[in-house]
Amino acid sequence: MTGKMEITPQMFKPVERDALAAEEIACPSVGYWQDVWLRLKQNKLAMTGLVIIALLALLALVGPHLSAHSYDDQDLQMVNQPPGGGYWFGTDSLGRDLFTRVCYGARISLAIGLLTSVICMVIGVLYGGISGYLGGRVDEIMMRFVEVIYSIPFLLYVILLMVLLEPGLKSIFIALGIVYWQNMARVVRGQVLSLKEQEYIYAARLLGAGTWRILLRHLIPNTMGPIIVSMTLLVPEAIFTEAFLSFLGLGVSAPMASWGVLASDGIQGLRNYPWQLFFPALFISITMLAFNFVGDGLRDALDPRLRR
Amino acid sequence: MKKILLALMVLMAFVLAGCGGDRAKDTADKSSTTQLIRYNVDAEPKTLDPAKSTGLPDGTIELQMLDGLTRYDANQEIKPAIAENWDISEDGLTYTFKLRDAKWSNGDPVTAQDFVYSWLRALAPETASEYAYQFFYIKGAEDYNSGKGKKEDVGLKALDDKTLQVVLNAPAPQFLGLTAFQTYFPVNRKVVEGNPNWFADPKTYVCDGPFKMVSWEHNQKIVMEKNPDYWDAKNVKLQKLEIYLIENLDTSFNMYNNGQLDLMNEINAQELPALQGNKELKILPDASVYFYRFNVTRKPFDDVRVRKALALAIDRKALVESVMKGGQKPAYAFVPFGFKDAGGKDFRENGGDYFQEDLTEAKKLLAEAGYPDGKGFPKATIMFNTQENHQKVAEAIQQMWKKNLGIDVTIQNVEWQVYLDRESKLDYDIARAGWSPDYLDPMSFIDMFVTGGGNNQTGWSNKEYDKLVNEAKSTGDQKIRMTSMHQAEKILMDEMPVTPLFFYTHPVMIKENLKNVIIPPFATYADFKWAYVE
Amino acid sequence: MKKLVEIVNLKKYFRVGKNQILKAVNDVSIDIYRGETLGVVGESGCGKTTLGRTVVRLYRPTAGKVLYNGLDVHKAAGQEKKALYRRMQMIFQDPYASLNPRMTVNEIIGEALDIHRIAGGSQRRERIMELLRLVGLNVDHANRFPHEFSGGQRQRIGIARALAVDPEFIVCDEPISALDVSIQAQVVNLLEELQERLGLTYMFIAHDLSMVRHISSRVAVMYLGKVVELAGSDELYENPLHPYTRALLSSIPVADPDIEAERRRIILAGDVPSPVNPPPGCAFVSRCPQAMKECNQEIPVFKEIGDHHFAACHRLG
Amino acid sequence: MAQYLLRRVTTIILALWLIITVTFLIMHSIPGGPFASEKKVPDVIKHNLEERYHLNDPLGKQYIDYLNHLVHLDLGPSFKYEYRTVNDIIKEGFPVSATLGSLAIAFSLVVGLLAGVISALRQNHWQDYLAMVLATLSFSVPSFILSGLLMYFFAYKLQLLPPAMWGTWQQAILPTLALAALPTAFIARLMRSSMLEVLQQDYIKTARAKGLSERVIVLRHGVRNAILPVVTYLGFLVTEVLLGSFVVESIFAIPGLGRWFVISILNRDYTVILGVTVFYSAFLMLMNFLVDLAYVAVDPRIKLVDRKDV
Amino acid sequence: MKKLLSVNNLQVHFTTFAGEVQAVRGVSFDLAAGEAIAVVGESGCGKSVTAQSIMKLIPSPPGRYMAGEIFFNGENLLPKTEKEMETIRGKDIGMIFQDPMTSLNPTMKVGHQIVEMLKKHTNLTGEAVKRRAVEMLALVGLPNPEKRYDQYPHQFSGGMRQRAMIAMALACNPRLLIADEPTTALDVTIQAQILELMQELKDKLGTSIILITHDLGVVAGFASRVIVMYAGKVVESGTTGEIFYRHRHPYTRGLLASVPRPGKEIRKKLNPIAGRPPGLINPPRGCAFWPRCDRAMQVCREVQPDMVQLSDTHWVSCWLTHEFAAKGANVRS
Repeated sequence: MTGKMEITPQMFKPVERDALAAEEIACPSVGYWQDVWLRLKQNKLAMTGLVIIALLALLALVGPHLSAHSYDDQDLQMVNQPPGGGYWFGTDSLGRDLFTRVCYGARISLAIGLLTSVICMVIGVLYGGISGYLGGRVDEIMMRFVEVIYSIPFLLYVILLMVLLEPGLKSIFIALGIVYWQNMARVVRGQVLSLKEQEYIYAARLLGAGTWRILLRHLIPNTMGPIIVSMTLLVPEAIFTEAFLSFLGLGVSAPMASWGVLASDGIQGLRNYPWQLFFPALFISITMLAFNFVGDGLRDALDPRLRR
Repeated sequence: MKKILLALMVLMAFVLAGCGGDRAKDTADKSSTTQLIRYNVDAEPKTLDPAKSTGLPDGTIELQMLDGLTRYDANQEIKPAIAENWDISEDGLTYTFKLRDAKWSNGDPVTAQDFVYSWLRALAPETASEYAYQFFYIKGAEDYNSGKGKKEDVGLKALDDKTLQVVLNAPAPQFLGLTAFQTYFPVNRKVVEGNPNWFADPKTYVCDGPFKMVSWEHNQKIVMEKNPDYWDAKNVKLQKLEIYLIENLDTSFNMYNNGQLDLMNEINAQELPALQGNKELKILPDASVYFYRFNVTRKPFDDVRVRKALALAIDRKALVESVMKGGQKPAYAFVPFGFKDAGGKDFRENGGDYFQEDLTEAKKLLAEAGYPDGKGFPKATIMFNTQENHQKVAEAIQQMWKKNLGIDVTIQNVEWQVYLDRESKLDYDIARAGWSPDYLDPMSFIDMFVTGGGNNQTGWSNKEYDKLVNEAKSTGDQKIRMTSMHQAEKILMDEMPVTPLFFYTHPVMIKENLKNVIIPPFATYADFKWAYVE
Repeated sequence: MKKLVEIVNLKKYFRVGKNQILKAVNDVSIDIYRGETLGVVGESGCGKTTLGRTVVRLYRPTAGKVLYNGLDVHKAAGQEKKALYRRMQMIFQDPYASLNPRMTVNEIIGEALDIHRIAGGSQRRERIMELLRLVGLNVDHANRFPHEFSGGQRQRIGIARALAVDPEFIVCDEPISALDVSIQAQVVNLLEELQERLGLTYMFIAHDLSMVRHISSRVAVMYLGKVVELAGSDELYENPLHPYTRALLSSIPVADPDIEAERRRIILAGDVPSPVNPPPGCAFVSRCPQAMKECNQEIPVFKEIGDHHFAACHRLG
Repeated sequence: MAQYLLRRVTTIILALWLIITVTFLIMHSIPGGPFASEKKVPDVIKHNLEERYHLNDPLGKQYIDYLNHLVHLDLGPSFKYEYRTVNDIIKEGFPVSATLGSLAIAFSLVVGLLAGVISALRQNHWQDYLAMVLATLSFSVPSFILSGLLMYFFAYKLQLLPPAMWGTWQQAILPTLALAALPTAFIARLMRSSMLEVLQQDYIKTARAKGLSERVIVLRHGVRNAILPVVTYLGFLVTEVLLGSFVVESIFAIPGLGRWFVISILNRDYTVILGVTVFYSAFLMLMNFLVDLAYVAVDPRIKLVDRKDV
Repeated sequence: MKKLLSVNNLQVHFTTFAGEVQAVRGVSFDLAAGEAIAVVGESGCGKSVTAQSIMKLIPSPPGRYMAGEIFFNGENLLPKTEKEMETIRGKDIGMIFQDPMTSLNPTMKVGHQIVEMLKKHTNLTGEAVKRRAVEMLALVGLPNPEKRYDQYPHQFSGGMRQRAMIAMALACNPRLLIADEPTTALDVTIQAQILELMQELKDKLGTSIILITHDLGVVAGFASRVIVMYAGKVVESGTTGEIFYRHRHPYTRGLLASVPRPGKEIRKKLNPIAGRPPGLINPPRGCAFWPRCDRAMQVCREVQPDMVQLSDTHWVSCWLTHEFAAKGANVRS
């Protein structure tokens, strides 16, 4: 395979170069998250999911202003109107504009999903991080506690708790936080356990780094990947569970309505006014799909086996 | 791999295609030929021991199997049942029932001693019957129940096997009606003493009514057959009765629609508009009232002007027509239709309306109370128990007050038990409530609001009102009673510790070939004694 | 020569099951002299990495002690402890796992400077540059993340990090075994250069016997948590006494076909037994071609057999 | 092994005790009680009722009495359904729930595994996309909506299947589908990713190098190993299905334990709440335990010992 | 000697996130029956891909055979279907992989893993299959073969697993054994055992062997011929003697200089190759080694050198062998 170029003796001059030139790195510097982002961008489903989430957020923010009706404006003359005309999604049994209500529901449902996962993350990171890093007795006791908690069918408690607490957003956060934090704690602990045997942690310890420094500078930043994946998957789960609680009548208080509330209201009118179920159910499903796509995509993007 | 998948798909298709269908049609066919009615009472009965039963499902099921001294007929008239006839003493205190020759399903005769035994059993403190207070009209009953008195001092006596004598504390015209009520049903002494759990098993359930129990699948259904030993068996045409125990209204609607039910009790409001014109839909009267309580111990509801203003600013017609949609009647008084006044006419029709909706008046009252255009109105909450309709009503009213008076109230959905607890602790601002009578007399409504009454729960108290109720209770003279009650109701509506919203109806779906099903406006859902399939 | 590190009857056990004790390091005593490179060789599971980590107090020993300049390493606290961390450092095996992937090279090397408040501000930057230059890295790369570097470069970053605190003693825990052949030599050369320039003392752990011989002045051979032989590097390779050492040395493939053709290998039977509940006598007895009866019962004493040549074998003297 | 068993049993007992205590406390701190009703009963009667059910004993005594009975496996009488004991209720309700649950689990295992394997083998083909879109979809519909939709279409619109009740096999189809949808989707996704991972493993390469046919490789080497994570999921699956049955049983009017539980909370039927909670918890923990044992059976590598560094 | 295997201009590419990786960029070599050759190179040089290509084990996607042919026994394997390959894999060509810990199916008894293959490729049935499998386990020196037959891989140590792998690879008496870094994951003493075993079996069974390794030491005692690969290409090939003592390529020289010299010269300073291998997404235009080569010339940057035959067996691909280079123009000042 000789090149097309003609070979001449002149070409046989030695190449002069700096000794360090060989250490050059050709590509531009890419930080960890930049790298993840580049990877994620290649995943069409995940990007679709991101776009959907952005659109949903947009809808939640500006949606209610697009409609001429407010979410709690009743028009008892216009109950159960099908979609069309002044009501894009139709009206509910009190003559309220379903579009505005769905947009409002987006605010509540998304807030529930996001806040719950943030709450769980904070608890989980602290609990799991401490348990995993300290190890030994402390870990044993902390994990035994989680194990015990975990063996409790927690939905039972959510139901009991929701009865005990007054229905409302705050109670939903508490209830959902109670259910899901241990999952996050386990994820974080698992990560920390495997990370703390990593040599860079030993290196940091050898440099004299204290427990907090190791936790905050080394362990937690490196567990962020799986944590964020868990969080993205937690968001739809929380929305889902809230819908379930709404079905049991334990949701947010009216006239505010989450998607769950709207859907469980809608299911009663299924035979006659199917759109009352269709729209909230559609939005729940889309959100679930979007977050799942993003979560899966992130998981892939963060997967060390697929990196490099 | 593909083959397995294919096989599975075929199997699924087969399952989906092959299943079902027929079964629904099968049973539908059968119902037209046999004397069978399938009916849903919406819940598993808590017990079928009449002494201890409380809820509508319990009462309804017992009514099919047990016959008391009396029974209501289709016109809500009290008719003899086990009692062939009765005497009431002049002072209205002593009732003497003459029993007919009736038999228990095990062949024993039904005796006056059975009644004495049954009622005393219900009253015994160790039985801990919730409805024991239904007997408190009888002399010495309350003392016995509370452990203060003796069994022997209760005014109950079997003069002979077929004669029962009852002595009351005070005249009580409603007493006769109570003898048709579940708590007053007799039980067979021998059976009960032999087996304390006799009522839990169809095999041991000994009855004296039109039907007897064949099977009981918990949380599913109870099957009954005609009782051949019933004294009036010749008038019972129905051979079989299936009573379903399913809570979910959607589910029972689907079952009715699928031909698995012949009669359905409650219908979701969302279904009603589409059923307009359907011949199977019947909107029956229900002698119950839907109202809101105001907590008069709290500001600003301690001010009658505020209460009235709020009451006058509710569009009850819209509520009934757009929200409830079940043909309910807007309520401008507290006692519902369906009770006889002294003259035999309807108590409500005689009493008429006590107020009218009036926005200008409402605004004026509110301004006088210090909240012109709702300004400065304190934070207030409407509390209701978890249920679709309550929520809608609350949301509608919230909106009406906002629009009409400029008042912002929040609404709060609480679980049933929490709701009860807070209501009785007066831990609320405005609370939704409903009331249905224990017996067919306006007193069942009027005596709620006496000072300190267990069912008052508003903190409201009025001496004049208490006096009127007392007067009515201590006389057997219907005229005086009714007049006092009309007067009391007027006071109640003037003071407005509660504001009535509407009188309930009872929408049912009933197949057109069912005849003579009696659906009374209170106490039980339905009586199938005379029912038959055409 | 002056003793810098004294390892005295060091034991490090792990509990694996209820009655299962993994004796990773089982009664090891070695002295390390200032300025020397002590090679530690052995097959996987022989406890050499555990030994290294215990010496620099990453593990708490089960028994025994480690003296650094006469100071008990594991009892040091407060200022003493902090000072110790500046004297002893470690270079790790896996160039991918030994650098925090979320930190730039700057932060990785700078961390030590921050912890010990060695340098701040522009001094800090200069010090980092200096360290990078020292290990032959391009200073422009200070703001890059570890994953942008090759294995050899990452190992250099690890070395720079260890050097940031000006240590005297460095435990090199298989620093080259994860690298390609051509890169291994680069790192070994760097380590040698640094030793010369900075007067470092190394404990060089490896399973590559020829590299160990190349870099070490003395070599300790470990088997199942014990040191079976210890001698000057040439002495050990030319005159191995312990049967295990002999077999081990004969097993090394030599990159020279002529030598290979003539060499007679001692092929050991079987595998290295598990360090969990090791046999009661000599650890090597199960594979030893010359085992005697007493090898099964008695633990051979680790004693000086030749001049500065120690071994633990019943066959020897 | 013995140590492992001991640890598991202590954990279970500890958890049960915690469950009982917490439930007991929550239950008694929730407003209301088994005998509250809209029509207030006279105090005399309330007293009689409380006397009879020992509700006027100090809470501590009630608690200890309960534990005492529990040790003798007596869960007490229902306060609300006075003719029945909690043991009766469990005896009747559980087999129904268990049947429904087993059907749902069987369905989700068969369909989920199949779908997962197929989409892994046909990665990035239409079969894969179809299976995964379906899986994600059924992942995205809350069970009460799905139940409602199933009943609406199959029972109300098409009148193919009975809408509710329990007893015939036709009646089991809709609730099984409603209950199985989510786990099926989950298993399909799990199996797919696990299968994809297993197919990357060296021993699959070995199997290929041995000249085995693709079918044998997939079934004998792939599925067998890929199923391991699914086995771990079985514990969650049982939980999921049992808890899911709350909704499904209520909607389809199935006399299972889940429906009893929901009813008992609304009724404040203390003994039933406690009894069912304890039973469920014990059952779930037992199932998780069995799953762990099963895991050992499927994966010869796992031994039942705890590994701890000291 | 008869050619058993002949690889001509093999090119394999992989599609990855970052781009198209040209893993093998035109590899050619021959193998005679009964011969043992070694393919040497650092990680990522394409040696494993080449080895797996012979069995057509490269998963597609992401891998693709871009060009070339692989003649085995006179038949080109590349166009063959999976079904056809199944009859060759295991039967005519056996293979051992690097990591014995992961190469055996963890949930299947070792004996069964051998049996399933025997059943596929031989007519043996029932007891005979089992006997053959036990025989093989005994042949590779596993003590207690009957017991080992019924054990799971996790009950084997690393060395024993590799023995089992060899037993499996040789069970059907293949004519060619490809050993892909068979001892890299093993300890020195175990490595010696395995190498000796392979040597022994080769002599006993007459199997040809391709040994893939990065360890020149292993090569020295084992192979008769060595192929040195760099960046997806063969840079030099020759008999063991030629490669170790008469190498012409600077990379071969660098590799040898990176290992400590045996014997007394052990203390001599190592002479490493600077830099690191190039990425194969955009390989250098000219000789892939030029950026690291201390004798690189202008031409090396521009043009890929041809394979030059130096003797019957010795080939090299380097501009230094060009007549112009010999004139001394390349001597550094």
